[in-house]
Amino acid sequence: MNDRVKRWLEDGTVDLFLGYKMIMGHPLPHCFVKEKIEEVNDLIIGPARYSLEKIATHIAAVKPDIKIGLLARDCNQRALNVLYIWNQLNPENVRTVNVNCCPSNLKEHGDCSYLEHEAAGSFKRQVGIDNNLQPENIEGYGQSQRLSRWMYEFQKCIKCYGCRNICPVCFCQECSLEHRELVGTGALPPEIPIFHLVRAVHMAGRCIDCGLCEDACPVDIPLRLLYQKVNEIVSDVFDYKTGTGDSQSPFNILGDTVTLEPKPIQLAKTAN
Amino acid sequence: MKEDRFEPKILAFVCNWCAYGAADLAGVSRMQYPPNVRAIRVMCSATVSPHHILRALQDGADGVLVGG
Amino acid sequence: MQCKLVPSICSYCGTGCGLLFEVIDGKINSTLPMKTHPVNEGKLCIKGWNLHEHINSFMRLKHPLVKTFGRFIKTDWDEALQVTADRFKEIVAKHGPDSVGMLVSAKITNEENYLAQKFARAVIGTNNVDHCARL
Amino acid sequence: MTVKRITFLQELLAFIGLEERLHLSWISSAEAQKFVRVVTDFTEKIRELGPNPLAGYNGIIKPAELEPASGFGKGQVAQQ
Amino acid sequence: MAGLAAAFGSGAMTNSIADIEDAGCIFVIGSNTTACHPLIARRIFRAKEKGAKLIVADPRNIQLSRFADVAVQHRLGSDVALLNGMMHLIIRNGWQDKDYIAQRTEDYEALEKLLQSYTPEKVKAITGVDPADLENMTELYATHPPASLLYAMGITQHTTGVDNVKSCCNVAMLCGYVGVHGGGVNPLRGQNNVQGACDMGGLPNVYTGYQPVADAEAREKFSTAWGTELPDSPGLTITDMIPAMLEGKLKGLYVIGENPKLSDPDWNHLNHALKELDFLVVQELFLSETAQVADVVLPAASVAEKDGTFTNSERRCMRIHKAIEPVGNALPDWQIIARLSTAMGYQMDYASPEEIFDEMTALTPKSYAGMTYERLGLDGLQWPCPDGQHPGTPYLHKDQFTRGKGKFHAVEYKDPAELPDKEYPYFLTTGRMFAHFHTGTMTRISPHLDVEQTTGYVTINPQDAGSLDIKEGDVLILSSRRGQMEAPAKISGSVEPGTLFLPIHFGENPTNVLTNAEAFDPLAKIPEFKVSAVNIEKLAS
Repeated sequence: MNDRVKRWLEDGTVDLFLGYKMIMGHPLPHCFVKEKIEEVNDLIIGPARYSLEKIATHIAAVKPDIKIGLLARDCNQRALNVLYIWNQLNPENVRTVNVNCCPSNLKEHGDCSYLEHEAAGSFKRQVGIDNNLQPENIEGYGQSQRLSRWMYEFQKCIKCYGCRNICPVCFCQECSLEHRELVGTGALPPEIPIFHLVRAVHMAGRCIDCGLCEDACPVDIPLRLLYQKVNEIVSDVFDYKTGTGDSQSPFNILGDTVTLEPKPIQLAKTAN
Repeated sequence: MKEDRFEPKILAFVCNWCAYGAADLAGVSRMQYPPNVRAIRVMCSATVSPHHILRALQDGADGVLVGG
Repeated sequence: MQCKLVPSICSYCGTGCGLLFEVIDGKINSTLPMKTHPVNEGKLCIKGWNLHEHINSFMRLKHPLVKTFGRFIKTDWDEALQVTADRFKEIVAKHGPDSVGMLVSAKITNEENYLAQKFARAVIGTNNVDHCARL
Repeated sequence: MTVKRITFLQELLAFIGLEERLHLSWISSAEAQKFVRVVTDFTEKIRELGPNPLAGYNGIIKPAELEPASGFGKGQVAQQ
Repeated sequence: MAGLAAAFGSGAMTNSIADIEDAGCIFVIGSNTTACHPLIARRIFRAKEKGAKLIVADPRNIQLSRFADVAVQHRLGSDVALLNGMMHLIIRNGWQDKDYIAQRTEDYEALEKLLQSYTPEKVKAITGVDPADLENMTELYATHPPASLLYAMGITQHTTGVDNVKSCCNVAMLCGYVGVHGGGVNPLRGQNNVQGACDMGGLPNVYTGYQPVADAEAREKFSTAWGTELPDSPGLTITDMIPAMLEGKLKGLYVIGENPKLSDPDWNHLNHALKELDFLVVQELFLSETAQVADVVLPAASVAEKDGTFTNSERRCMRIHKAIEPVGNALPDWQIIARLSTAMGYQMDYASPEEIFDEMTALTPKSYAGMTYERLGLDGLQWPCPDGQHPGTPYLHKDQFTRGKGKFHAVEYKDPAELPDKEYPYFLTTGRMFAHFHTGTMTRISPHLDVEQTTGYVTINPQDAGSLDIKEGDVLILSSRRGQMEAPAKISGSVEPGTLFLPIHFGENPTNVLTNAEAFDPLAKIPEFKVSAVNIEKLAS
């Protein structure tokens, strides 16, 4: 792997390579470049996972023609496919080094145990939702149980927007979650369940089941579970599997002809 | 507040060309239907975003009807 | 093109969450939580996630300002510091060191706090040093 | 498209425990009777389901009134 | 912090943040943790989900109250009475840890005697807390070891702030919860480096590591190290500086990274004081309200533009790294101070913050001595870390208290300085909301945060709103004995009838016009932000 990356950097296949490097005992994402080629010896796969593809979109937004290489687990690969479809990245400018990945419904086998959750505590099992459950388990609860369990989880929300911020396929310039007519502002917890449902609706046809949202949630809301269900419905109703093909999702939230206009998010951010 | 019978609040998104016409006709024909329904006329039922429906439920609508 | 991820600590509340600044071409583009940090374990709150926004703000002060006849005039460091030093010296000479007070800050680093109290005690000669722990 | 989108939302709402509160039907502008029937049936169905449990989440009902009661403290719904 | 130091000998969070997860019971008093310390609230939720009990005592109904096993809304400023009431019940039921009290603490008898009078009925009369709730919360706290007590500014920003803290220490020591994993008395610090600023001697009476300026030996050491004579009497606190300015005793003020115009109580009072100054220097990132009235404004570098260390609530000293060059001509604060000092004739030459850090650690033997930049790494170290091999200290007072024995303080309840009366019938309390920080100099210019709350507001109970015919968004005029201000109403059950809440972040609705500058804790000099009496009326439209 390290030799290949070195070769790519040297012969100009890629201008930079996003991977991980151990820095003071912490595996951190790192951008390898030709000028510091010796650093590539320290390239690791990294037990902690960051959204490298999101960093890549930020780089591409600043310099569209740059050739980017990155380490890609299966989830990264699916995210890349979605980003290609929505014109956030140009597939011709991206090279990947594929590495092992985590188990998911969209992939039968995998050996990255990164997203395996610790066992849920007794109180959470009693009134909330165990993060290790599958959508079928939730459907096993009665209707009012389901509502109160989800509401318990949503009530913990501290509105950090981490689920959105970390999401590799969240790139809209304007976010529905920040539309005050849609979701009320200024209160904790936020308006529930609409805050989470609006995001869930947006995840339809987008979510690539990487689980980073749940991982970034300070209060352990089982978001991945919610979006897995969304994926399941999208697959049943629209016959679309996100991140696997090269066509845009048939689901769009506004109407048949209106599509989201994806723009690099940081244009809005840096303009402030 | 004393309530003998629960009167649901229902929000209906009705298509200008279809269901709204029907509602109009029902009104003109003096047909009786429950007064619980508040209708919002939209140009096409496809313009009803899931967000609108979620917002209605969040704001306390007991049911949402989409009439295409 | 230069891209780096620089580990740092959130400068809002006293929790001290570890985070990474995503720097692209000398500009901080976003803030990411540090996944392996012992305090926050890869999570941040709304303020932490937007830490870079105040750093990038166009409202940041970029030049020393000296008020002359009621208006701020942009100036360079040498002049601003000379004015400050002269005025402090004058006050100390006239009213004694205890007529000067210093408010250090819970927002600056330990090193800077150390220097600031050293400045008050050793340079000015007063123990009138306090900060906003009470607020 | 409308059908699929509404189906999607119906299933999502069902997943978090808000079943049958969203209904879609096709009524042409001539079908006044169908409109009346749909509205009447839907009203009856909602009447059976009872009030929208979300209606109180901005400060009117206590979450403890939702089952399981043991899940919540005695505190009332609060806003920041 | 004075209260903690008096009881234990060390003014800091006794335990670590991660410790909270392993508590058997968590008692949160005077802290809206989900809004102000969200990542600590995470630990509370996790502990709760593992089966810990949660008690929340707050005059407001906060997000955490929803999850609490017992949530009480005691009257503003009645914390001492509530805690004394708890201790009364602990002793009555024999739940106290007798061995711990005998071996590790002193002055227990005086406390026990005082507590006899704090019967649940008396406590109800003062705090409004139902005796059954009091009984419940006491039982949960006393019988689910180890219990972790968390508090924040809701405890300290009172005239009785030190008493409140001492009471918190009393109740924790009574049950033997101090010096154990998962227990402790844990003040949550409001700003990222409050702990560091205190540790570094940013206080009028101490050098680094709390070495008293009045102590000849310590003064001698610093005097030698710094090569100059040092003053021996403690200086003025911020609350003393304001009257000193008015009296003309204080002529010059050097403010670094603070916005006292918005953060200090009684805005009008302070405004006058600042005008009396001959010379005001403000070193800031932005042209804050205070900087606008300064004579010289020095642009400082932000957190991403310099190297250095921060010390968080749990005493963890951590490195920050320079990510970008300072904007424009801004300089890191340490360079500004060093250059200013040199300009004043005292040579300060430092090549990097590391040199400063090393100078500081050499002078701070007990807590920071064992730290170097290399050892800190990215995880940091928790002081005390006295030597180069010491792994840091996750929780304090393990086998003995820093001061030797833990000291009980018999504390009588005292009313807040100002209670509502006919003229000003409402309680006013102040605090933070989740998306903003302090005076908003940093958060309000941040687009994603501003979107959450763009204006100030005042929270009012629906019952009060109803009786005054106030609707959501109506502008209210709030007045107190100090001044008056306007703010739009936000109607919410989060405050009790008769109580109003104002967030502190908004310069155009300067909360501190109303608060009481005369009333502060006699020892800690913390102003009473959390209680004042106000009147409201609706702005005629």
